[in-house]
Amino acid sequence: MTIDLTDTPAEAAFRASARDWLRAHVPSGLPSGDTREGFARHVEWEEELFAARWAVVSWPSEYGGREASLWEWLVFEEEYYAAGAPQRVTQNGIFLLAPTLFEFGNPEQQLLLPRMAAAEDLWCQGWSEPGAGSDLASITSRAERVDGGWRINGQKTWTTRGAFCTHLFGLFRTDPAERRHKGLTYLLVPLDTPGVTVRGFGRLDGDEGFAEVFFDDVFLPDDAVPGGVVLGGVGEGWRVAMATTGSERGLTLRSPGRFMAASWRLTDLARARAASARLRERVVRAWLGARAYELFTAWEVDGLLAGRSPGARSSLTKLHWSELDVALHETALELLGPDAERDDAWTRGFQFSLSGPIYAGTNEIQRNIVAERLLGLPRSG
Amino acid sequence: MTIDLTDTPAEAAFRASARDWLRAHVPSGLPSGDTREGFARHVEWEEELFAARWAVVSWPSEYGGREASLWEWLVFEEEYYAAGAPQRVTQNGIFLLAPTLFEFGNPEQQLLLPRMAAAEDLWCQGWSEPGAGSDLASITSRAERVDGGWRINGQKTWTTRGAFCTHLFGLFRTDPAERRHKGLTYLLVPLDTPGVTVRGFGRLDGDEGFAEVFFDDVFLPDDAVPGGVVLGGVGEGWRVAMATTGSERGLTLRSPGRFMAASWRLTDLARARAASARLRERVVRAWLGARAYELFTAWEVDGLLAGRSPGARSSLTKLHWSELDVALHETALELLGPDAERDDAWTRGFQFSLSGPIYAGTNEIQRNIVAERLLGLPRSG
Amino acid sequence: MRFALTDDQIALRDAVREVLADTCPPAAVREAWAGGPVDRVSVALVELGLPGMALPEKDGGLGLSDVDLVPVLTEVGYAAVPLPVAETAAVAVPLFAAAGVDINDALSGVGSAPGSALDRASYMQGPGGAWVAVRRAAGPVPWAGRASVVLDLTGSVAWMRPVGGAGVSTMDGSRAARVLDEAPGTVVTEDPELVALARDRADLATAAQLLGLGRRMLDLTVGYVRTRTQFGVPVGSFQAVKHHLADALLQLEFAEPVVYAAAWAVATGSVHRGRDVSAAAVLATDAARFVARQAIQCHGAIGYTVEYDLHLYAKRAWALAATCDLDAHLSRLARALELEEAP
Amino acid sequence: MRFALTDDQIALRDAVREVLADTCPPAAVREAWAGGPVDRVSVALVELGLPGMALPEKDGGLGLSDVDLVPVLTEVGYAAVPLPVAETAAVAVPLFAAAGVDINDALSGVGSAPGSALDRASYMQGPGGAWVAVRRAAGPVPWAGRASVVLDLTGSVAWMRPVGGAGVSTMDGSRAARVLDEAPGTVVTEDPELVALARDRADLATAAQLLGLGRRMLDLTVGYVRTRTQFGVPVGSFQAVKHHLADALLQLEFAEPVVYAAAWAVATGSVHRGRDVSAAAVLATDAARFVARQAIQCHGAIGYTVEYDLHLYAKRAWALAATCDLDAHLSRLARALELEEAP
Repeated sequence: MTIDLTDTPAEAAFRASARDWLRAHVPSGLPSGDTREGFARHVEWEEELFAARWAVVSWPSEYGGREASLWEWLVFEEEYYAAGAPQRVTQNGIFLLAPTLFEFGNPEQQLLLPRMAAAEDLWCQGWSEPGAGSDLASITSRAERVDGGWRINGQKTWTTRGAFCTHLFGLFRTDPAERRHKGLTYLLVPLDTPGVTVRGFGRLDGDEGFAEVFFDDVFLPDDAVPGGVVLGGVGEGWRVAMATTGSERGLTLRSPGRFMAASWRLTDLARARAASARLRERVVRAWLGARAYELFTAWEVDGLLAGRSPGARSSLTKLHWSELDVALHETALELLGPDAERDDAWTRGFQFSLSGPIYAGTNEIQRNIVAERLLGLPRSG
Repeated sequence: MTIDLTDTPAEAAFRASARDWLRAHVPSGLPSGDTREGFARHVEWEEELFAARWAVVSWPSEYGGREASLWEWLVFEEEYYAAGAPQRVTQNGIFLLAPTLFEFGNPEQQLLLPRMAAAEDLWCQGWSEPGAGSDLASITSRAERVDGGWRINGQKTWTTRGAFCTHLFGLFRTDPAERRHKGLTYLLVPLDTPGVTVRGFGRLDGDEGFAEVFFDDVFLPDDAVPGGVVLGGVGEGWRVAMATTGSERGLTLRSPGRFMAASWRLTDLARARAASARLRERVVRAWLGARAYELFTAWEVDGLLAGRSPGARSSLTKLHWSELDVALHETALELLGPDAERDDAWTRGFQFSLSGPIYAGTNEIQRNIVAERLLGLPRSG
Repeated sequence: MRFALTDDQIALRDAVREVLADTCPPAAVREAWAGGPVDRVSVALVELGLPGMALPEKDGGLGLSDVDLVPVLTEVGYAAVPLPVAETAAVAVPLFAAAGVDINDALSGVGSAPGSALDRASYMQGPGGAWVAVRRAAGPVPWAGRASVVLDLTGSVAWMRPVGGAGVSTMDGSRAARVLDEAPGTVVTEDPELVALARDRADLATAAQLLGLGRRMLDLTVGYVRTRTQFGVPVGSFQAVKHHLADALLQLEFAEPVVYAAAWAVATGSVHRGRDVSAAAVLATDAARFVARQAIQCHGAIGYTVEYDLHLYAKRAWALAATCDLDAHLSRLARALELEEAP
Repeated sequence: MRFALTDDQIALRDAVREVLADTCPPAAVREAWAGGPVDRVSVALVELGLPGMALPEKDGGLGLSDVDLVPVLTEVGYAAVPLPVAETAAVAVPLFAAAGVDINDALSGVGSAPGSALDRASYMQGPGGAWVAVRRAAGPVPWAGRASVVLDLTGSVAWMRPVGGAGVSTMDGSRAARVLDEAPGTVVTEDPELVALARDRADLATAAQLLGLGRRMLDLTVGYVRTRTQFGVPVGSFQAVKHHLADALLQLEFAEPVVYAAAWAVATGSVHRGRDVSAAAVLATDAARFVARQAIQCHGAIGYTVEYDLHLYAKRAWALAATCDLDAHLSRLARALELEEAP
């Protein structure tokens, strides 16, 4: 362990390789991936990424990856966003489900991994319910054990891009006698199972980026996915779902490269708009926030490599990037002046940024976690 | 009721009269009133103010006032601070105790008012205790009924300028069987009563501005002050103490004139230091905060005159001025640059400003009050 | 000093509030987003006399001052009325009157104005068609799709321009913005003082609406967090939520008197007019943006959807805030405080 | 990429922490405020070799790099050591060495230096007297009352000046500032690059100390709110207190790696040295000020007294923050991001 912020020769070679490929292939002007038409275009891009083995660089070769180290993953993300490449519509699968599959999936279930990376299966998440947002443990959607499978009733909501996906992973209550975190099971559900209805609805930025998913007496056969629909054991859902939140996943949810690229775009905008001294300071601070995020992440990566679990430190990560994203876009809107009324990438990005402090555990809950688990303050209140 | 932000002829005359007198009499370069020597100099200034009937302009003539309206009081405060006049070391008496005496005092007790205004009696407050800060209802200092008076044991703390005062007003538990807000009595206590020990201690800004007051088997005779030591009835202390917090007192604790004068001093500092664009914006915002405070107060005054009690709206007032005072001084420190390490009026003012969000009910508690009483959000949590 | 609304001001505000509650519920704003008709609220507001409310009564107006307009425009903001009420009543009509332009002549000379047969008073009270869009900057002109004419205040000369042009997608779809066609206009006035006054009135009217929008967002949020439960208790019982919303109220409450003081400065021709209008613009813009942020955060995911009403008001607030040139206002304040030289 | 402390760096940090816990408790800082002796901590730090830690081992130093110094100076900040450790070890000694100035000659030539009989290595390890104050701006010079000499970096030429002069009251009484006498100095170097490097090192060393001070204030506050009760529960169980302190930790955690990256840039002579040092200075200054504010607020009244220890660390933080020229750093960053032209 030491400090050396230059690429190793291997990292430099990896960077050059990624950069060259991205320069030659990144599409420009894709419509938003949160519309039906745009989603299809993004899926094509995912197929192209996968074919060139850039879809999941940190995965094993046999699943389409390059066995990249975490450092190389950071390099890839930096180059990916610096090249102006599109958002990843496969991200709920590859960043949220995949780590859990790697840890808890049986060998057959792990065959889902390359299909997911290749965008053959498109996964959405089914955590939230109308009555269970921040308070995830109050889930009421039920899966009842029946002969050869599960009978599911209930409703999920806020399912990102659910209307365009093929599969859902989520938590369902399988033991109605248990309350809160107990009696939940992590299930894998093809969305074409009879009785499942998906209804897309509009997000603040105008895209149909959310869906409600209704389960109306759905029979989910045990073999609806290879290796079985239960991931990690009946009644073990909470533990399975949470196990990877404090691991790499906390780092990989939003990569620093994404914000660094956005902050450079902001400096371009500031130059184009001849920013006032007041706004130049805010641009500098947005860049500083992205830079701090990049360095903090590197710090955490070395911690992970040394075997320290980030645990509740992933809440620090989430607080920082989500607040940064809002501040960065607020600054962009001020730079745009009256043009901030237009419907464009910056104004949509601003509205999208406001979901950051809400989703994946509101920032109020993240601050509770930081205070209680990192500072040791007493619970409740 | 209408909007007219100019002085009436009467207000203009009152303003001119105050301004003329202050120009001729305001002393310059008084040492801090929170040191023993400075306090004595401030008492002389109070005597001079009283002699000229400028000490308590809104009070009845017979108590040394001028029967000034609330508008005239605002005018006086504006002129007072614009003239660079000293802080009021009598303020705990005239702004905190006096409204309660006017409302609950018997005629004999009200004879304390002119003595207080003339700085003959110097009053400090005895609310807080080592175990009862924000949670005032957990007071444990006891006053036990004995023949001809009260037997007092316990300790008060954070008594502003207590080491230099002659009298204390405060809450004491007179019915040990009752808990929380019940069984408290509002008592008036001469500090030279045997068994009372006052120990001054240092504030962040270096002045000996606080005191602890120890009551060691003190016998407080009923006639220790004219009209009796109990203000407003035995066991009624909480109601008596709180009755005036939501009235004028919320408005008069810190007058707008004080912050307006400070914000103009800040603009002088900014010019002298050739402030950067970044700091000019902060100076503008400090002035805006003072201006908003001035106008908000005027708005509340007309509400009061129309018979509406400000009630919990006094929490808005306190939140605003206390946050403004910190921001204003933080800006001054940035303008001073390396000179902000010096011990001077601005750096002391900065440190003093940090007490604003803490004292008289922390800002956390004020925000709870605003949310619960003005917005109607549910209690607790 | 006197600083309170008159009984008349309160009565008019309450009347406007009642009419808007009836004719401009969230569903009406939503319909306007979809390009639907806005006749019902338009007719109701014309019947109340709002378009010409700043005209003298002898000219068919209500004889209201800039101060009187603030509570009305706050209600217009509260309801997110999908019409250029503020632009028409607080900016265009007073400018036309001051410039000696006959309003019917003005409106009939360009674009889709509804003919010149009506006299001024009856025109302003006619059923719809009485609305004027105001252009403050290059780019699409908000409300052009709902107005008879565009008042162009981008330069030192005020122009009247036709509303023709292509519709364009903006953040607040109910504002019916258009990219104007190239077409000749007519001069309203070449007096730079009148143009500057009109611009200050536009900023003041924006500030008043932002106060109302802030109130609406706060009301919606308070209503939501009182009933929505998480972890077995109402969301509004969490201290973090309480403090977010207390801070939101704080900002609105301290911006409001500053907006009234600015209106008084405009109405009385105070030497501090520019300073006071800028103070109002800065504080109302900051407050509305802050409230929008807290409102969305405290709602959680539902506040982030277009099926819920909050976004109608948040987007109007962001759109109006975008028209507020904070750099210019802060500079004007800095000059007024003698921190900067005039440019 | 590698971004973690080495085992040696951790071992040194822990050793310094242990020595300071013993020799520089709050009581020692308090005594320094009163003008009392600081010998115990001074001797302990000289014994550890801290004054000369950046010198090569062959010259009697510890051969440490700018990166190695950060954890040490963070501990110095944590303890609010009442001596110019950072100024001496991270700024003056490296500049003397780079300028080819013999340290003993330099120190013996002026003021109250302890004689020239010692060789460089033994001088730097001698019992006290090895401390150098650094002047960055006009006005009183912090630490002059605890140093042998003043290194003057106010211009493009670095000077050595005598420490004689009158003591002066400052916000942090333990810093023993003086208004220097008018007296001739000697030139250390006329190389503007070396002077600029020394200034960057001073900013970096300040940032490292501010991180430590932030930690100390946060630790004190966490300890207090876990035990202090109000309304029958620990103050630290209130969500508002939790969120204040979570935000404080957040700022410290994100400033820390930026400070290490700046140290790496200085150590390696990176082209981004200026940018990275300014980034560290801005974030560490903001973080320390923010933590001080939250710490005082969460303590309530007790945090506001001089009898409690918090003020020792808050005042050191404010004093160090005052030496950070935020305008200059923000401008340097704006130039690095090509938002501004060079002046």
